[in-house]
Amino acid sequence: MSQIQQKVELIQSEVIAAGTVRLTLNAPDIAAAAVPGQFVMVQTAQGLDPLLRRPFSIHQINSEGLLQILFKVVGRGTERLAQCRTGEQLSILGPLGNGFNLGESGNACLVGGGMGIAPLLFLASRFLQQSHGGVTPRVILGARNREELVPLMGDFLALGIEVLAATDDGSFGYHGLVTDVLKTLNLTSQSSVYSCGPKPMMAAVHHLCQKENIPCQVSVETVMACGMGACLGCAVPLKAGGYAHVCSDGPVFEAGELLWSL
Amino acid sequence: MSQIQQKVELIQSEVIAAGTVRLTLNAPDIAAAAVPGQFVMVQTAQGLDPLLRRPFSIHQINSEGLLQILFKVVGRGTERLAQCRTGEQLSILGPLGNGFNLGESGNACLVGGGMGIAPLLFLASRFLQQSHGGVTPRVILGARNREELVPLMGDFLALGIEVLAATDDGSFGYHGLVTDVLKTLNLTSQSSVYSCGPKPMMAAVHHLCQKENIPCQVSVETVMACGMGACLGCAVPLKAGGYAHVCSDGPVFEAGELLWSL
Amino acid sequence: MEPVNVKMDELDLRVSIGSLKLQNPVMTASGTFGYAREFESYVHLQRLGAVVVKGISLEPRAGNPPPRIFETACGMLNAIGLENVGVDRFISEKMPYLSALGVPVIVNILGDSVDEYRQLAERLAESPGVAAIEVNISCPNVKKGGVAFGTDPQMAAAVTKAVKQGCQVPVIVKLSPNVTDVTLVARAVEEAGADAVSLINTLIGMAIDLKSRRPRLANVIGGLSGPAIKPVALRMVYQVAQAVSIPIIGIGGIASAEDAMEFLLAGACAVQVGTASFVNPRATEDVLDGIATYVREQKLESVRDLIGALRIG
Amino acid sequence: MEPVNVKMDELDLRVSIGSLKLQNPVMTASGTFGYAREFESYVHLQRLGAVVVKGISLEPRAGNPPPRIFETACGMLNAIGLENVGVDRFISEKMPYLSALGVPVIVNILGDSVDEYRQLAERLAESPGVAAIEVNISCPNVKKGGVAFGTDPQMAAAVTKAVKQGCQVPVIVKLSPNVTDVTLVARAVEEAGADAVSLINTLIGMAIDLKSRRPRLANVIGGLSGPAIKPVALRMVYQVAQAVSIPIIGIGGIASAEDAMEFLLAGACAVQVGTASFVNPRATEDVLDGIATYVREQKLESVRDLIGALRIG
Ligand SMILES: Cc1cc2nc3c(=O)[nH]c(=O)nc-3n(C[C@H](O)[C@H](O)[C@H](O)COP(=O)(O)OP(=O)(O)OC[C@H]3O[C@@H](n4cnc5c(N)ncnc54)[C@H](O)[C@@H]3O)c2cc1C
Ligand SMILES: Cc1cc2nc3c(=O)[nH]c(=O)nc-3n(C[C@H](O)[C@H](O)[C@H](O)COP(=O)(O)OP(=O)(O)OC[C@H]3O[C@@H](n4cnc5c(N)ncnc54)[C@H](O)[C@@H]3O)c2cc1C
Ligand SMILES: Cc1cc2nc3c(=O)[nH]c(=O)nc-3n(C[C@H](O)[C@H](O)[C@H](O)COP(=O)(O)O)c2cc1C
Ligand SMILES: Cc1cc2nc3c(=O)[nH]c(=O)nc-3n(C[C@H](O)[C@H](O)[C@H](O)COP(=O)(O)O)c2cc1C
Ligand code: FES
Ligand code: FES
Repeated sequence: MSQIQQKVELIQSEVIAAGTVRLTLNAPDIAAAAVPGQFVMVQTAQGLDPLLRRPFSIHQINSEGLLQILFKVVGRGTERLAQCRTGEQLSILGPLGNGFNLGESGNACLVGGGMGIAPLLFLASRFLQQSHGGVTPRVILGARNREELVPLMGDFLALGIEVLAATDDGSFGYHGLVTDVLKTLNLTSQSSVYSCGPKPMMAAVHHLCQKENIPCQVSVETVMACGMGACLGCAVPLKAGGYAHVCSDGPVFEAGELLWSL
Repeated sequence: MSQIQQKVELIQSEVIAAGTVRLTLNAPDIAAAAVPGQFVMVQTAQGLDPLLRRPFSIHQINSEGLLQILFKVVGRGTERLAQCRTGEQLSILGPLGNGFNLGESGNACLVGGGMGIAPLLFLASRFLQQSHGGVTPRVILGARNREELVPLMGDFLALGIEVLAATDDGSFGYHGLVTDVLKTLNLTSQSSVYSCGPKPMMAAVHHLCQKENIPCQVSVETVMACGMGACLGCAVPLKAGGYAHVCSDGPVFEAGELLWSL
Repeated sequence: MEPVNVKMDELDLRVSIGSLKLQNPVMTASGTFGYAREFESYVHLQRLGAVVVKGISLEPRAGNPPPRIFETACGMLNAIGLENVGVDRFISEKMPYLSALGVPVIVNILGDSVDEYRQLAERLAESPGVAAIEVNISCPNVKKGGVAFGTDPQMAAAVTKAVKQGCQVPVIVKLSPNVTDVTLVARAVEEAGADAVSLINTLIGMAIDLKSRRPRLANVIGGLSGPAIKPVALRMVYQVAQAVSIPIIGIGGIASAEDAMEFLLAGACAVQVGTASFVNPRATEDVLDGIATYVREQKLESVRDLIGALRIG
Repeated sequence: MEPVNVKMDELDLRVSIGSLKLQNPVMTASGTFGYAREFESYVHLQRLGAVVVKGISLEPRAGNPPPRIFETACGMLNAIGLENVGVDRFISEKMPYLSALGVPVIVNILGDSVDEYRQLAERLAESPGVAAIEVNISCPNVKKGGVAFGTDPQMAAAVTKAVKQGCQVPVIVKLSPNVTDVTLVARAVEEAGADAVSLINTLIGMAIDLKSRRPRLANVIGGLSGPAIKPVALRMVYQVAQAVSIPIIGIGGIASAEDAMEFLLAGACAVQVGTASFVNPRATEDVLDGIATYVREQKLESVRDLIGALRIG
């Protein structure tokens, strides 16, 4: 596993919805090595405060070596990143973590909620490009309302992927939860579900898949200091007891391995 | 004494020589209250590091409420300031300190070395504008070499003030110390000397003036935490014993009041 | 100065430190707010919960030679050496302005012997404007006295008793963080009659200039303050809150209302804002406005609902 | 990985920790560098002065429940709870890679009793790759043992003696900063036979989430590390350097060569880089390159010229 620490140039910064920002970085070495579900650690300050890097899923890469991250401004680090201007150099580490297992599945369903859609775009494009003939995954995206959801859908539509939408307030697509939409797809144990989003959403997806015996991979988040297995700070409890480390054992896990009650 | 804490807009940032930067800020309230020799405390980081504000002499103000500072990049704070871009908001406190006493003197001589020229431009323009008929002060500026000195002279020349130059390496003006030039002016106890620059230079100016019985005011620098008399961190030893505080008792002192041996 | 922009009429922000009633829990920290007047252009001083002034000794002190301060990562070192005008000039020159402010004035005192502390308390008790005395037993800068009083529970208790004997106003003992177990000193001064404890004073630290190979402070070592020390301060406040039943005043790295409220949750009844006032002279008032806004938005009955409201387990 | 870009052939950067000879004074700090392999993409591991691995106990430990870490001003809190694979798996799974690196491997150990420390030392003494043992008597996270050993000079001495009896390799005792007088513990372990001391471990701290009103760490309190604590660490190294004659390894907030050289000037023979490796995985090597550049530019005969070269007075 080869990881790289690099200063890379910010090529473009876009506010794609209120408080949601997409950065495009010129990072050919990291982009070349990355697989969907992996992440990068980004330094947000020039000084010592904020001290730690921030983890972000790789949202998309392209053949010119550009790498995108998509994030919500929630605190000091993301605020700083949102203010960065084109031409600035950002220090990033990556690619980190294990990534999704694309398996053999011809019947993949990607279920994202809120910023959880970030890693799913890269995953969807990989499915389309797979060597043994591309497959078009099904994509279910959920958010609180139309304003949040619609800007996140565009990239999937541009790939020619139909998006099944669900909003909490019914202002767009299905009025309700992504799991309600997921139920209607009649997936089987031959299908695979890939999910990323708020914990309650992923727990619901997991429970549904468990009941229906559908394989399900989830990408989980924790606080991180190092992102590379050194600090042991990113523990998540395992069903079998003990802990896994999100940065090195994950961030993608078979949903059944994790202890969801916590 | 009314001091103001304000976010002000950076109007212009100029690199006037290698590592020397001039910032123009839109700070009408502070500019209106300022007198030559006073300073401002500037916040250099958005986060908590570097924590403390940095003190800078008021270099020039104009009638439109613009305020300039002139500084050398010597560490993390000045580096940060040098990177600020037009349109950014900077938090500044000011005007702080006591300022020069312009007195009655029709025969003023300003002696600056290196960045010590920063407060002298504002002082020179005040002499020119004095209510009871402007007077043209004499100005002696010293630096290591031509590259350092020439860019600092322009503003004085633009005011119509002749500059007597001295460089350590003789690459421009007199080859030697500003005190050598000062000696040639035959100042008397009716004259006044105003000096700002490196400590050894100011000590030399002070000793010369003391010998010749010429009144001499100096502007001194120390590390500062608050700039407003609250921390007592900016102590300088007094000839009479005890300490003065540069930010509140100074930064301008009668040279004879200070203990120069330290 | 900015106009007051948070309406507080309807809010109950009052707290008590023993018999001392404060309109709100936000005070200044000794040595970081001068004698208050320095801040009159920046802060509506009459809005503060209390003003704690620079440490006062029996005789005037010139303080340490420079350099006295040095910036560190998210903090600063100081070795001011307790420069102050002495108790007589303090009472004659500084108290008139302070008592006219209309907020409680808390006088921080320091001595080289138990008897000096008693004398200071007696002198200050004669000055009607003094609302409380804060006893600095923890300053690390003066070789005689300072360190020992704050790190030895028995000595701390002896100073507390002497000050209590010397005056009728509430006595707050300010604890040093440079100890193995802060609760031992806290309990000792509680038993000795302290009306409250305040903590923390500065951690002892040091920095070196590589170029000159000399210490950054003429005094070699100094006190570390600022956001860097907040986690240590909060931990000690929490520990002391489990150990004593007198009121606690939280100090250390407080720069925002959120910081202050963490200390309240950990068990402090009030807070002091120190180093932050150097960076943002309006820090005390910003903290106050932030607490008021939180109390309103969360519809708390009073700010006292926050005190010790930390949930564990 | 970047190519090595500082030529060091002609430079003398060697230091000794008792009988342990190091090619240079830059080590990793326990618990911040995993088992070294985690950093092989970023650091030329064979260039390091020594590798200090995560604390090892007799039995594997699962560690504390999350959240285990929280960022603070210029620092971080951790309460990992000493998660580790246990000494047997450490020797069978981790030592082969480590001993192949060609740099001294220092194993950090922790136990719940004096006897556990002795057993650990005995087990590790059997493993040929172990160059030295660092005894963690200072970890604040585990309720049993950890705290008491590090804060009580007698207990610290007892652990030191037990470890010395258990093995022949140099024994480094790692000191806790959460004490009133760090020199007392340092002297006690020196007398008990320690070959060196390393300091500091983390300061005990805490943080609270205002929204949930809960501690930010599941363990409530945790260890504070990073640049925020550097002034405290440097002061303690300086104090211990005046008090003992065994070698000292400086730790705490080191993120640059300048930081490291401050510790050398204060009296440390070597340094450990901790939290900085999380932010900049190449931090250890950057510190090394910076020291080498300084030694060359200042034309020092060896890096040892810096050790204890602080000028005072
Ligand atoms: C592997 C991984 C991939 C991620 N990918 C993305 C992504 O693609 N897009 C995106 O927007 N975010 C992503 N995140 C979350 C992102 O890292 C955090 O939002 C970011 O670190 C917040 O930094 P901040 O300084 O702005 O907030 P802070 O000031 O650090 O925190 C602000 C608030 O957010 C909370 N918070 C911080 N981090 C997290 C977290 N990881 N989970 C839940 N709450 C948190 C804090 O407790 C605090 O209340 C990812 C996290 C991980 C671990
Ligand atoms: C009243 C006053 C007015 C000033 N006016 C000007 C001005 O007009 N133009 C200008 O360029 N500078 C001026 N200075 C100095 C200026 O404040 C410092 O250069 C600045 O604070 C350095 O900040 P930094 O973060 O870049 O350096 P730091 O990283 O803080 O320090 C870098 C190096 O410079 C040294 N240093 C820092 N501050 C000082 C100081 N005050 N004196 C000597 N050495 C110092 C440090 O010890 C360190 O070695 C003034 C200082 C004072 C007190
Ligand atoms: C420059 C300075 C001077 C101080 N002087 C005193 C003092 O005279 N008496 C005292 O009890 N504490 C003194 N302190 C300690 C503060 O009151 C406070 O306890 C400490 O700085 C921690 O709070 P902070 O992090 O908010 O600054 C001083 C602190 C600083 C920074
Ligand atoms: C996440 C983490 C885990 C740590 N684990 C250990 C440990 O197992 N044993 C130990 O002696 N010290 C441990 N430490 C303490 C460090 O080795 C070091 O003493 C401390 O972090 C101060 O150095 P720093 O500021 O450079 O990080 C740990 C520190 C951190 C941040
Ligand atoms: S974030 Fe450090 S081990 Fe996972
Ligand atoms: S800088 Fe604080 S008193 Fe002068």
